[in-house]
Amino acid sequence: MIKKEIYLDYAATTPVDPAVIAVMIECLGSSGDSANPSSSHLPGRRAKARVEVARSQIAKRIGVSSDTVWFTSGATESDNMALIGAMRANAHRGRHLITSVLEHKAILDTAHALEAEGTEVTYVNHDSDGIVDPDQISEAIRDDTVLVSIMHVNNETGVLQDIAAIGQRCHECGVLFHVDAAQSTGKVALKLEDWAVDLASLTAHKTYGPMGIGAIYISEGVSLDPMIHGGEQEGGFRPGTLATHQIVGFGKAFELADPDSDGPLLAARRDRLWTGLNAIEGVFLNGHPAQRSPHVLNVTFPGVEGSSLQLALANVAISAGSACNSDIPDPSHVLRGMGLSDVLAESTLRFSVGRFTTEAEIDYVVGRIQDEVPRLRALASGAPAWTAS
Amino acid sequence: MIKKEIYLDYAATTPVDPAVIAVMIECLGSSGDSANPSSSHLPGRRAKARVEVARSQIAKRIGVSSDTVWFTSGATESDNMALIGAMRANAHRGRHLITSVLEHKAILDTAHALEAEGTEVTYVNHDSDGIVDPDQISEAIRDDTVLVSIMHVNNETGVLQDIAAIGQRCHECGVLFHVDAAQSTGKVALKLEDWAVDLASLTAHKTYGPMGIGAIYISEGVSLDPMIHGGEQEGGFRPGTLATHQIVGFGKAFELADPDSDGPLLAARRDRLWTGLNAIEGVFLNGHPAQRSPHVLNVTFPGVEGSSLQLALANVAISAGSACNSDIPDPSHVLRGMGLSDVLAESTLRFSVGRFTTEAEIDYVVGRIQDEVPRLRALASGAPAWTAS
Amino acid sequence: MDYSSEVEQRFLSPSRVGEFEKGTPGLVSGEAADRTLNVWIRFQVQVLDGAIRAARFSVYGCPYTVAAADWAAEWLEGRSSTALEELGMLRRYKKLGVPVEKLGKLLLIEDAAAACWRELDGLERQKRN
Amino acid sequence: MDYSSEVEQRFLSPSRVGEFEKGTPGLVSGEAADRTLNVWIRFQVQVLDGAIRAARFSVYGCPYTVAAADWAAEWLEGRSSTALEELGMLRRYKKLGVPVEKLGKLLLIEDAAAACWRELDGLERQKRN
Ligand SMILES: Cc1ncc(COP(=O)(O)O)c(C=O)c1O
Ligand SMILES: Cc1ncc(COP(=O)(O)O)c(C=O)c1O
Repeated sequence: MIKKEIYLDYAATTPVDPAVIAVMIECLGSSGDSANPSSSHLPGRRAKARVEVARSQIAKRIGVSSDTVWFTSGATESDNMALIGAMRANAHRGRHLITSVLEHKAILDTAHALEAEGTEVTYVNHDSDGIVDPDQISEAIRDDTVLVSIMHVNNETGVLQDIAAIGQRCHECGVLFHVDAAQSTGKVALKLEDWAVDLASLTAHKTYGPMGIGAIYISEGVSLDPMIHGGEQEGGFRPGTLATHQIVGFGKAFELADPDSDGPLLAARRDRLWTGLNAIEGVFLNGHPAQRSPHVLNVTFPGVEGSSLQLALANVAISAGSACNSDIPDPSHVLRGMGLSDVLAESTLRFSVGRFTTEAEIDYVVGRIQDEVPRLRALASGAPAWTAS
Repeated sequence: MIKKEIYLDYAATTPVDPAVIAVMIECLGSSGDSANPSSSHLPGRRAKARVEVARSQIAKRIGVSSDTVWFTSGATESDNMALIGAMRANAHRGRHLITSVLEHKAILDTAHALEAEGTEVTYVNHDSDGIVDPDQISEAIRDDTVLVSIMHVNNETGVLQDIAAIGQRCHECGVLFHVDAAQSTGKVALKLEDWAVDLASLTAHKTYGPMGIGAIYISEGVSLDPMIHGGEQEGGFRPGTLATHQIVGFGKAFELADPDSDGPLLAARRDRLWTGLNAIEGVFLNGHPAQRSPHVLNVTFPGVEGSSLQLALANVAISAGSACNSDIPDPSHVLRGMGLSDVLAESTLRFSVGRFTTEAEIDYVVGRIQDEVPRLRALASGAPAWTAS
Repeated sequence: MDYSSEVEQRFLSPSRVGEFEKGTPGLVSGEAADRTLNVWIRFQVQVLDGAIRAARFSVYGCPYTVAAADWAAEWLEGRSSTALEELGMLRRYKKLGVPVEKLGKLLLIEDAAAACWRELDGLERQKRN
Repeated sequence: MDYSSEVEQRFLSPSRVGEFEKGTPGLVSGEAADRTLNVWIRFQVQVLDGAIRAARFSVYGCPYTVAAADWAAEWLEGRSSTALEELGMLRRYKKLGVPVEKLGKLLLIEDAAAACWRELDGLERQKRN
């Protein structure tokens, strides 16, 4: 039944770029740079040298200096480190944390865990386009505020926050600023130092690097308690044997991930997709129409049950809500936060395009959806109005 | 000057087995199983299925059921999770932790961090062979003891603890028992369920799997607070996108890692090495002569400065002390705990053999050391006695 | 979600979707809905001489609901109209590979069939009077 | 450790290791040790007519110490014996690629040379008296 498979879930994870796979393989086998980068012998030093090249590739891509980038297992860990580590290390300054309701679960669940330990958390809202107003952050900042954590690109809608403006507000108030940039790299430019960002979370696997490796940017002078103990790796911030092949792949992926070249291509694919979907009666786009990353398109198909549309498009890998939440039946907190009803939130799909997405794939998917949406709507003909509003 | 490179540092990390590299590559590129295993679409489910195969391969190798194995970024993280997570979740039972002075830094540093938070820690000693007496554990257990953490195979000496006996003691007293098994897999048999182990730390990269992936075994019914928050992956114990290629490689590596076949080969290489080194005047072996893993040989060369011997053997990758500590000039806490002076601890090298070690390599290294030790001793002729005692 | 191939097939090409032509003799219909579960279902059945000759449905819901409704409609055909009163398909749905946590939604199918039965019952009372 | 190639070469084949034959004229020697630093060093130099004709050393220590001792011995040869008094090599060791944190150990080399100087000085006083 399934003729071909099309992957439009690049925001969940990307396949690893062939050039990245190549450097990873160089670090795996007996004849490769597979030693422990902490070892002082020759192969260890070779591995270490490759790790340091990767560190500077990553630093360069995000606009910071190499000695502020530390490897972790991914953005989830980095998010946890940033929030827990900064709140603990700066407890003398206060116990107030500011974040937004549209953050990733790695932030929200961590904030909840901190609340259980006595941290007070303010969750700022956003407008119906999914934008957090920097002024709202200023208003939420108190004398005992330690940290503000706002994501750059939203993983469900692709909406882009004005990090530079928020950074300036935090900087003026002497409050630390953390940015979850998991979705940004390779799609939009990052200039973390210029933007007065103190802490940032990165991950390789959303940018054609391997899964299971990420980094935390810790600006010079920022105090952070480590979460994991044991050994002196990564300046003591993050002990554990450095995963050479993962780090080297991460570095290569970030070297390749140039938003200036990838961005326009992604935007072209995404726009073609939206033009096609927009031709379907009643369909609408979620999130700000312009202030957005080029790779995500979040679309509601009123009158069509989301999981049914997903199965109807079984050979097209797309996501209902965010990938990380796909196992969870609750409608997306982000979409509800933007004013969608539960029913409409469930009638919503996230499409995300990538470096390997072709025009032919887009056209095929558009055609399929143009067929399936009317079929499913017909299946429900006569249904009450609440199923589509 | 360097004719060939010989790797005798398998206890620091192993190269990845070619069969493991092959399955990893299957999960990386566009045409591979590279989707997010949490995604509900077809490629996501395929990735998930591979993850579950890996989980059962690992469970089988350590003698537990699949639903007790959860993926982490490595043994360091697992060690931290076990200690911090079990102490926090069981605070109502007490705040006393028992471990030994010869544990890996991932345990010792975590224990220190817990002490700073109010946990009381008893560090049991071992005899001069590096063995922890199970009776000592029994004696150290108090009413408020929550957890005992003892490593299986010591990473510096290869000495093996009697986990079954310690497990029985803990079980009798109703105390949780954690085992750091990072060095054991593939070298000695593990029967964690039979041994009444409640928690165990595993890592792939010491057993021909990739760096940066590990697991924690959490026996059914054991309470553990997660350390990292966000998302429902891994039963909520360990959120974050699952690294398919890493996990699949880990599983394959553990499937291949049969101590019944690898063990005798390792022991043969190690014994050949020891026979050769033992012919050198004054040399001695550290750790119990028989109760040991077949892959590690810890040897003191009195009268030879360790870093000089290392440089003299620059084309042989060996470790002074433990790999993770190689950047740190302090002499090993494990060797000093076994009664060695600082000077002798510094005159000590750890050799570790692996699946790819050949007899020819052993013979070459023995020859080199038989040449270099006398040369370095001659260099120091006339030196005071303390340089060799 | 990992749907069984039967669920997938019935969902992708359900055989009894829609309504009968107006004026078809013996038609009764019934519907049920649950906003919290996001399910709406409507059955239309043709009952002649106390037997269900044909059944049609419309549905808004997840693939399990669509597939189960299709199965129920098929199952109803040829049976006595009393089958509507208590469809009792829940145990059968499991055979279809429907996970337990989804069964709640499928109760709506029973409810819709029961609504048909009530309409039928009402019509018959009218006739008798 | 990432040793410079000069340190590596001098360590692997030091040119002035050992002692002179007994009875060689003009020999003085001096040693220095520090247990906490794990270093022992002994110099033996041949001084004739106030000039250092040749220098030899023995050493227990890390590769930097070995290489630096070899370099110092070479440097001493041909110089006036006063060079022993204040070898002043520390700045030069940096050129050898010795990291700063290792320089402490290398002071022992200066000490051993100074001990040679003291012995020489003692001998000369004896001669004068
Ligand atoms: C915005 C955002 N933050 C954090 C994460 C978690 O990243 P990782 O999978 O590297 O743990 C993701 C994706 O899963 C994300 O989209
Ligand atoms: C006994 C032991 N425990 C823990 C670790 C840490 O493992 P990982 O490198 O997977 O974090 C190691 C090795 O580094 C080890 O030998």
